[in-house]
Amino acid sequence: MSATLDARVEHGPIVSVERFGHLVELTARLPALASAVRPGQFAQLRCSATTVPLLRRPFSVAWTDGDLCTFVLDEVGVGTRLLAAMQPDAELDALGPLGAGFTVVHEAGHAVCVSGGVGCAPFPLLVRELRRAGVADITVLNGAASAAKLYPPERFQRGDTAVHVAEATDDGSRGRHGRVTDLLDLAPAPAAVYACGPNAMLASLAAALDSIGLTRDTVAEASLEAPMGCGFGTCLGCALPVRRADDEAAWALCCTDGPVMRMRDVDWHELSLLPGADVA
Amino acid sequence: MSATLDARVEHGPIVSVERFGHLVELTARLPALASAVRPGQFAQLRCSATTVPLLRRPFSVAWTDGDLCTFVLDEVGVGTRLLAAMQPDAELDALGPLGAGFTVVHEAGHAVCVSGGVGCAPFPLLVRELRRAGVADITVLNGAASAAKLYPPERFQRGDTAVHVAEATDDGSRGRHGRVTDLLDLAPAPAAVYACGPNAMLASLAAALDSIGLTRDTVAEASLEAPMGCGFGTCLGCALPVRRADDEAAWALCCTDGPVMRMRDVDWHELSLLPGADVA
Amino acid sequence: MRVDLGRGLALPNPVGLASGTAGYGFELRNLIDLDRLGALFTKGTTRLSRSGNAPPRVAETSGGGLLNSIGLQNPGVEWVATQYAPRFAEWRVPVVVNVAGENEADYVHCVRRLEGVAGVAGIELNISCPNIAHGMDFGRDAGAAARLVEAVRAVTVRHVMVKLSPNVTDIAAVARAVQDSGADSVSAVNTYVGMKIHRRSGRPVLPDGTGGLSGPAIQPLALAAVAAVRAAVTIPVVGVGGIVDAASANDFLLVGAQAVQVGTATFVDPNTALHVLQGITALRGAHTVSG
Amino acid sequence: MRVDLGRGLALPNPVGLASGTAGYGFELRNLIDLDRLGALFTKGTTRLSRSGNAPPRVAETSGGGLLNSIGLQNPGVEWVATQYAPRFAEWRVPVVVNVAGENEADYVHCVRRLEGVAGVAGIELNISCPNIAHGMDFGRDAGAAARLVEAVRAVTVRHVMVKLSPNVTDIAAVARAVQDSGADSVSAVNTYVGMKIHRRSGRPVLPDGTGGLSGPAIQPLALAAVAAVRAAVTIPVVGVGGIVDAASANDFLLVGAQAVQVGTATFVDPNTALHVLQGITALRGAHTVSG
Ligand SMILES: Cc1cc2nc3c(=O)[nH]c(=O)nc-3n(C[C@H](O)[C@H](O)[C@H](O)COP(=O)(O)OP(=O)(O)OC[C@H]3O[C@@H](n4cnc5c(N)ncnc54)[C@H](O)[C@@H]3O)c2cc1C
Ligand SMILES: Cc1cc2nc3c(=O)[nH]c(=O)nc-3n(C[C@H](O)[C@H](O)[C@H](O)COP(=O)(O)OP(=O)(O)OC[C@H]3O[C@@H](n4cnc5c(N)ncnc54)[C@H](O)[C@@H]3O)c2cc1C
Ligand SMILES: Cc1cc2nc3c(=O)[nH]c(=O)nc-3n(C[C@H](O)[C@H](O)[C@H](O)COP(=O)(O)O)c2cc1C
Ligand SMILES: Cc1cc2nc3c(=O)[nH]c(=O)nc-3n(C[C@H](O)[C@H](O)[C@H](O)COP(=O)(O)O)c2cc1C
Ligand code: FES
Ligand code: FES
Repeated sequence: MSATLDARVEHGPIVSVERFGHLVELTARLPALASAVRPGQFAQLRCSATTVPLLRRPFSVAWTDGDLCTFVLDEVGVGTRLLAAMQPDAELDALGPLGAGFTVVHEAGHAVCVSGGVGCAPFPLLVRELRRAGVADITVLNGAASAAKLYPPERFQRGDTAVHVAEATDDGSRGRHGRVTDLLDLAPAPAAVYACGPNAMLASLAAALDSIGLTRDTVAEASLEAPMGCGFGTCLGCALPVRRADDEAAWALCCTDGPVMRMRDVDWHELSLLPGADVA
Repeated sequence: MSATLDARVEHGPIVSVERFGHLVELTARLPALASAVRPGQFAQLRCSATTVPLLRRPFSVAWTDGDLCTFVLDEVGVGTRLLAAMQPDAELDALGPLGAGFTVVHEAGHAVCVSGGVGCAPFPLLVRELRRAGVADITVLNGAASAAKLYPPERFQRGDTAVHVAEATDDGSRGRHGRVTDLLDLAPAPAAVYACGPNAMLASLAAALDSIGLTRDTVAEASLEAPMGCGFGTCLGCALPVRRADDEAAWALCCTDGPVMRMRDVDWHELSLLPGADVA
Repeated sequence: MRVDLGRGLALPNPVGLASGTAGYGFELRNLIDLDRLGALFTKGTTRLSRSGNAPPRVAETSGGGLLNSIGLQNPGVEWVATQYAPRFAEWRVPVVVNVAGENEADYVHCVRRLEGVAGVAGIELNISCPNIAHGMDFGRDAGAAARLVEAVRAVTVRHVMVKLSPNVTDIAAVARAVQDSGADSVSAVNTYVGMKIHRRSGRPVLPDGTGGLSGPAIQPLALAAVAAVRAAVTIPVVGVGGIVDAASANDFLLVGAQAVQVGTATFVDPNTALHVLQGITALRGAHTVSG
Repeated sequence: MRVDLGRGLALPNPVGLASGTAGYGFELRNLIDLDRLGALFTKGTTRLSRSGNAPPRVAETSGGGLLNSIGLQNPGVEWVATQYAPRFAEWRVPVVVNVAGENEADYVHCVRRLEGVAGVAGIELNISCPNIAHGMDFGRDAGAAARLVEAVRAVTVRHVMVKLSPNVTDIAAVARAVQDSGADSVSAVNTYVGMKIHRRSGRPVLPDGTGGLSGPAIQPLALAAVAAVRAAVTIPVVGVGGIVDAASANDFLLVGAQAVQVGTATFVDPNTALHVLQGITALRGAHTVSG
């Protein structure tokens, strides 16, 4: 049984829809969500007023500003396309905040956020909270397939000069030509590593961190994805393979045990054998 | 087997959405439909890009102007609500023209159109074609539940002083207090009677005309409704009860034998026993 | 893309129009280029003409489905043989006549009447109509289905495809039974028994209470049924149920169907089957290149 | 609005939460006022704890459905009896424990273990789970179902509701069989066997190939099944399948169900069952006034 949920269904008007290359930023007035959400938590958004598509879709809360919540979307299927097509004043139906967020380290020297593609989404909020918690220095390693899928550096920094962004693209269209994990050398000896992105990226990051040999107390967390039935722990649909303390294989629920998990708890090998969250 | 279809699927942008009380006028650029449609024919409109609602919905073409087609809608369910919520520039997907239209009498003295509620829809186009065919004088008897559901008289007349409109409402909020059939005395000895509206109204009109004793050559036609699977004669879903020439009971297809039928061919009693086109 | 289903039934490509959703082709020919399709499966045809059920005959369900209760309105096999078949003979698209009945004699009469008639490319034995008395008697009982197929087999040298009902505990058993008694192929599935309530009256919308559910709502069910049938028989399987586009059609080919039929989606867009054909041709091209 | 289903199971109102869509209530209690509902049907509970199937376990289908293959992940009947039931006992909402198994001994063990345990309002016998080995063996065979119910009947004085499988030729026959062997009520339906293909890989999404289809897509099918069951038995019938709002729930009451369960729609909006309750209360009010 997981922590008490303070989630609720909330309806609020969309106030803006912005595009950054292939990514879409949707901002809506959702006061309860805005005041309760912690970095790394997500909301389940309805994409249509009809029963098709049926289920809500999970999205990290990327930013809050007063009563407003911002989401960053990549249009990959029917649900995200419908959301991205919403117009200001249309009503957004959100259920949240849901899930376990990132561990916000306090007063630490250096934190690193590793983002792959739309995995950028939880980081603006996390960066803000890390800085509020007294973290001196933050590096965001931001990778994507191409420049059009790179979230702009200003969205992580928001004018804060203690936040550094390094970029990499698979096709070399912006930043270093290569994988985001190739940028790890730019962030030596972090007090905490936070990651979000495709499973393959997370797995190679986990391997890289293992070879660096982080101490057991270093915070090293990743936000994972699974197809979700409910988002609040009742359907048991979002199982992810983990290793328990006794190294036994087990399932954890992405929606309530996660989406943020300690990287050393995830069974990356098992995960790589699964078809992935994208089940369309 | 019915007449050759010149229908096709056509996509065109919406150019305007206007409201008249409870009724909505949707105008879209559909050149093929605009050039081919005859009064009383309909188009099957898609209401959503997803599979819910699944089927197209049938709507009379109310007006054409160059490349433009206008539809008049009453928001009664999910499909009409989605259509009414469409915005200019959104793409309308229409299949048409479909069905048998009204018989446009030529060079006649006086024609009467009897409209109930959103049954107004086919008449603007019919009135125009009757006038073009040399009909001297046209009376539209327009009835509805209340003023908010009465289509404005100017939309039938379009500035033509030979077109007269008389109104009735069930609640007396505009025009004569009563049924549209109560207005029949305003239109004596017509050369043609055209009707569109709820089944009960059409049945009582048919009874009234019987008692007046129209000759067998007087054109007396009604546009009927049935739930439609396809709209083009293949599903056999839109059966309506008719009497054949030998007075045998039979089914006719609303979409290809109709929607416009000779009033004397319809089996009004059988029709009254059915639950109606609204099967939600 | 040619698909040889055996015993003289070869389709130019794997995409056909499902029985009851394309009539006898005459209306659709005015709307689309029917001759580009793989097959046309006609409306269910019976010994005598039938005027069909009382309306309402169709009702949409909120979950992406269509309920119908047409009741096999059709002009009868004699009319089809004498008036329609000569026209079919002039078309490029193979026309398979869907045959229905209330008892063995009905089916045998129809199949015998169509024997040797030019324009008829094959027979689809509809043992799965939920909308007439005894329409599913054969489709829901493997033994009865087998006896019927045997009787029909005795009067025709043509390709006999048997259209299976999904309203059974074990569709694979029925498929095996009809294969063993001489069916050349099976098509799966016909509609699922469903009901809709008229909310104003509180009574069922359809006059018989229930009707047959089709459309995208049933695609995952039809797919599971076709996979089960595929695993049970060696004869060709034709997949049908809820296809709306190339991807949903290709699903059936991926689970081992040799061909597909597009039904309800034709009502929504008469071009659907042509789009499906184009789409799966492209998909195959892609697979050939990448594989 | 109280509904007495007999043998000690009285629901404060006719709207419950379906098994497997509300867990054991703990998560949902944080989101909604569970105590206003008519009943909570727990996740399928087995003799020993089960860790469930490999992911992916859920997949949406394009026609308004959800496929699941959870595989009865649950902590086992002992845990439920000792850790959960005492908490249920403090709730106002009646908690009916859904019991599943692979053989008669499993079921009998679970039902016996729950006998006399405070907090358990009744038993729902799940003979219709498509996602475990032998999960539907009982639900698809009237004789086997009857023998199981008899065995369970012998070890409990509690209300036994039997959850029927719709994946059968004749659901009415199974309903009659379980009534005759001592079931106090039946719930219908569990999920329909369905499949989804992962379009990138061309293979089924769910690890076992098939899963159970629920959601609005199946509502017309569930409704027809409930109507057929209603006509076949005299014991109370609980309708379940594709309810999304008061109207779709009321359909089941109109065809004769005494109560309903809301399943998949709770995932979409945890308040659905409360909205349904409010809506049917209003509908009943309207009918009382107008009737
Ligand atoms: C905790 C969490 C947070 C997320 N945050 C974001 C975010 O901030 N921005 C963003 O763009 N995306 C995010 N995603 C992924 C996002 O939920 C999917 O892209 C989205 O569900 C796809 O829906 P669709 O209808 O467009 O795609 P389709 O492929 O049509 O969806 C079909 C089904 O697959 C599921 N699905 C598809 N892709 C994913 C995926 N990657 N993860 C989980 N389920 C998936 C859908 O929910 C749906 O049930 C997040 C996922 C999770 C689990
Ligand atoms: C030939 C013809 C011409 C029509 N012209 C117009 C018009 O110009 N303007 C207008 O507002 N309405 C017109 N209608 C009625 C219109 O088609 C229905 O109001 C519309 O289909 C309702 O759809 P819905 O989704 O909003 O309602 P719902 O009640 O949710 O629809 C559920 C189902 O019932 C069917 N249905 C419901 N009401 C009717 C109806 N009255 N007739 C036929 N099927 C129905 C729908 O098509 C759908 O399949 C016409 C109907 C026909 C047959
Ligand atoms: C209106 C309608 C009429 C049908 N008539 C027949 C028929 O006469 N014979 C038959 O075998 N199947 C008939 N069917 C079933 C279809 O051929 C097909 O098996 C079913 O609709 C599932 O496919 P779909 O979901 O693509 O429509 C009919 C279906 C519909 C919707
Ligand atoms: C994720 C999920 C898990 C389920 N688990 C069970 C279960 O453990 N026991 C059971 O009897 N039914 C189970 N069901 C079936 C539901 O109780 C219900 O019968 C079915 O989903 C149809 O209702 P719906 O369409 O409202 O969801 C489950 C359904 C879903 C979607
Ligand atoms: S999504 Fe339902 S339990 Fe996680
Ligand atoms: S609506 Fe299909 S035949 Fe008329």
